[in-house]
Amino acid sequence: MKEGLNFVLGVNLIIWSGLAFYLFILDRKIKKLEETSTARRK
Amino acid sequence: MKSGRWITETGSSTYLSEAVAIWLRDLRGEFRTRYAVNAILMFAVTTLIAVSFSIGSFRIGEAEQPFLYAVLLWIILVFSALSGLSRSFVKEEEAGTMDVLKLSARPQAVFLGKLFFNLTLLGALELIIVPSFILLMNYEIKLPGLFTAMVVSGGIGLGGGTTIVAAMIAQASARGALFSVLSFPLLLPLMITAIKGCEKAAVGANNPGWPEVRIAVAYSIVMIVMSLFLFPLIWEE
Amino acid sequence: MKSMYSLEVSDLCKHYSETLLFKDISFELHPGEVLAITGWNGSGKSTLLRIIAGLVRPTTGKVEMFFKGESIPKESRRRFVGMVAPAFSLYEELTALENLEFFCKVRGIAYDRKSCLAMMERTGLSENAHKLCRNYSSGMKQRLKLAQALLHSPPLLLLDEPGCNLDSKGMKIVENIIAAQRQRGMTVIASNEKREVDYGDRVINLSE
Amino acid sequence: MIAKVLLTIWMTVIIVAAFLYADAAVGFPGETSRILFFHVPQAWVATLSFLLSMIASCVYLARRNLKADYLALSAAELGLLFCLLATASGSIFAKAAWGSFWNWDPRQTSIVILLMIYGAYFALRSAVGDPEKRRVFAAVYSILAFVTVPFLVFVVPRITASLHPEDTMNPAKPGMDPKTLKVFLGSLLAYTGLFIWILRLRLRLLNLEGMQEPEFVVTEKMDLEGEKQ
Repeated sequence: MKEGLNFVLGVNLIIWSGLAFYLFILDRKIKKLEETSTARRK
Repeated sequence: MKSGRWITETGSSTYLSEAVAIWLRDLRGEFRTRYAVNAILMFAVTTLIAVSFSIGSFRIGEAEQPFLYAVLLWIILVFSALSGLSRSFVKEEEAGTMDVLKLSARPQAVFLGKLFFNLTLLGALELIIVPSFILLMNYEIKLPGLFTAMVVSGGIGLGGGTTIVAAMIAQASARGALFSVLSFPLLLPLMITAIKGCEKAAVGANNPGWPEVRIAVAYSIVMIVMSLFLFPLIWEE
Repeated sequence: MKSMYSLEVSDLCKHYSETLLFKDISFELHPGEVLAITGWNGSGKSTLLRIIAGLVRPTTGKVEMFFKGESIPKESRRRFVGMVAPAFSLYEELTALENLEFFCKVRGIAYDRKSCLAMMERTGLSENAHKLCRNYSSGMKQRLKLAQALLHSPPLLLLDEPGCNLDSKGMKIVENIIAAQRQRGMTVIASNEKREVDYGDRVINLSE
Repeated sequence: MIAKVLLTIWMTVIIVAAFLYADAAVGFPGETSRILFFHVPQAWVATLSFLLSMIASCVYLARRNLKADYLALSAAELGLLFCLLATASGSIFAKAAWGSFWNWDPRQTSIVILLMIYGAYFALRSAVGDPEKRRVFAAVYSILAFVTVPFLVFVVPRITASLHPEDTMNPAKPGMDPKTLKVFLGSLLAYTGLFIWILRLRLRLLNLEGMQEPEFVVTEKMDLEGEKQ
């Protein structure tokens, strides 16, 4: 029973790290967009 | 023109009298064009026939009959209402009379007038469909008093919940489908309550204080009061 | 009578998502004055009138009506405004008199047949007061719209292309209405026809 | 920035704890109850975002500032996402615990009705062209829908429960021994943090879109300039 859990845990961790990584990339992309747009606006 | 009668004071007539004027105008217009009545009654009668023909009173056992028939009755009532209740606003928009109405009547009066009109339509729908449903399916009801109260309060809830939605979709595109999609989630609590109430009435379960009817009345009051506050926002640009 | 009513429009601007209709429209109007608004099709003449009537919200700027110096709240402005526009239409399934009766009641004016019939007389519709509007010609419908707009003798009359679909007799009626309104109220006319623009003491061109 | 890193670590801790640290609740076959560490917070976030969307709608109707509408829209979008997640994880749990993906247990009915309300909200938003009207109608609808939620929460469970006599124990709160409670509350916190993180990203995106509109006279009322985040 236990090793079944480890497998599910592993899958969850992979999904979560992928999601977190994606969110960080999004964060940087939006920050860049914000800088270019505020620069253009000045 | 006689001496110019300036309208100086603002509220010279009550909301109710203006609402009644709109209600009577709608009734007169509806009597002549039968625009909404046809839609609702056609839908209701065809579904009723289809249901009674396919299921009939013999196929369902005594035990399930009260509950299942209550569900079928309310499905017919709700979806017939959804097929026609938006007409009064949609027609105003399509005919171009909405702007003139916006310029002459107060939003609350328009809402009340249209609500009364919708309730009249629902009253007619229930007067025709409910008795014929009971006859066609020979639906045995032990507590007719509770049953009527449930049907009436359910009908008022139906009108209360959908009138403001009708006003919104009349000013949007893709009107027909949108009306059911928007109204259905709002009507679900009412529908579930009404089904439960009708089932209890049919079975004759002792049911002190008619809780379902009180829930339906509470629902109607809440929706109508909320709509009175929100209607001016969607009525005026 | 002079300062009984006034209309103040201050730096109005309206845009629809991308297109900018008009900018910085300001004027004042007092009883006895007629203002004409002209401009190419799509320059926002009708929208400007709808904003003044309170049907549409401007992007920026303000429209205010005063009665004896006090500002009239927007919700009750409609009792002081009568409007006629091509996009409007009345209830086809009712007769002319039923329409007027409805608009009297819904505006909270005591409905009396005599004054409605007199209004029909004034707009030359008295002989078919009892016919359904569905059978009216577009000219007759336009005259009924004029009758409806004048029912509550509004201090501010907004006419969007009043003469459309009207024959010469109809135009005569419009002239009388504008002349009568000049005696006791304010008028704003939106049109491209020279004849109607000439009614105005002042002209604002939206597409300068 | 640090907050986001902390949140990532915190969520990882929660995932590990959910499987290794906490033990499965009694009364459920095998380890199936563990999904509740994820299913219930998802449902919680879906309801929370619906409430937030309604409040933002009220603010928009009162002050008509664009920011409030952006918040209402993004909260509704996230609410829909988490509502879908909750429905999925709910039915997986139902399959494992009761053998059928869907049996209209009161919890499932309420989540589905919430899903329908979101669906209707976005159907309305896409059906109205004029931006001003679209925002007002969407706001009005989310308030109207919110008013029916209390009826759902009190009416549906009481009535549907009795409609299904074989309704088993309500799985909302597994046996709350201290260990499970700690992990459960931690997960609730993690999911709320995640919700806020994505919400802020979505808001900044909407602001960027907002700025693309052509230069026209901008009133003080409609302040499109994003104030410093």
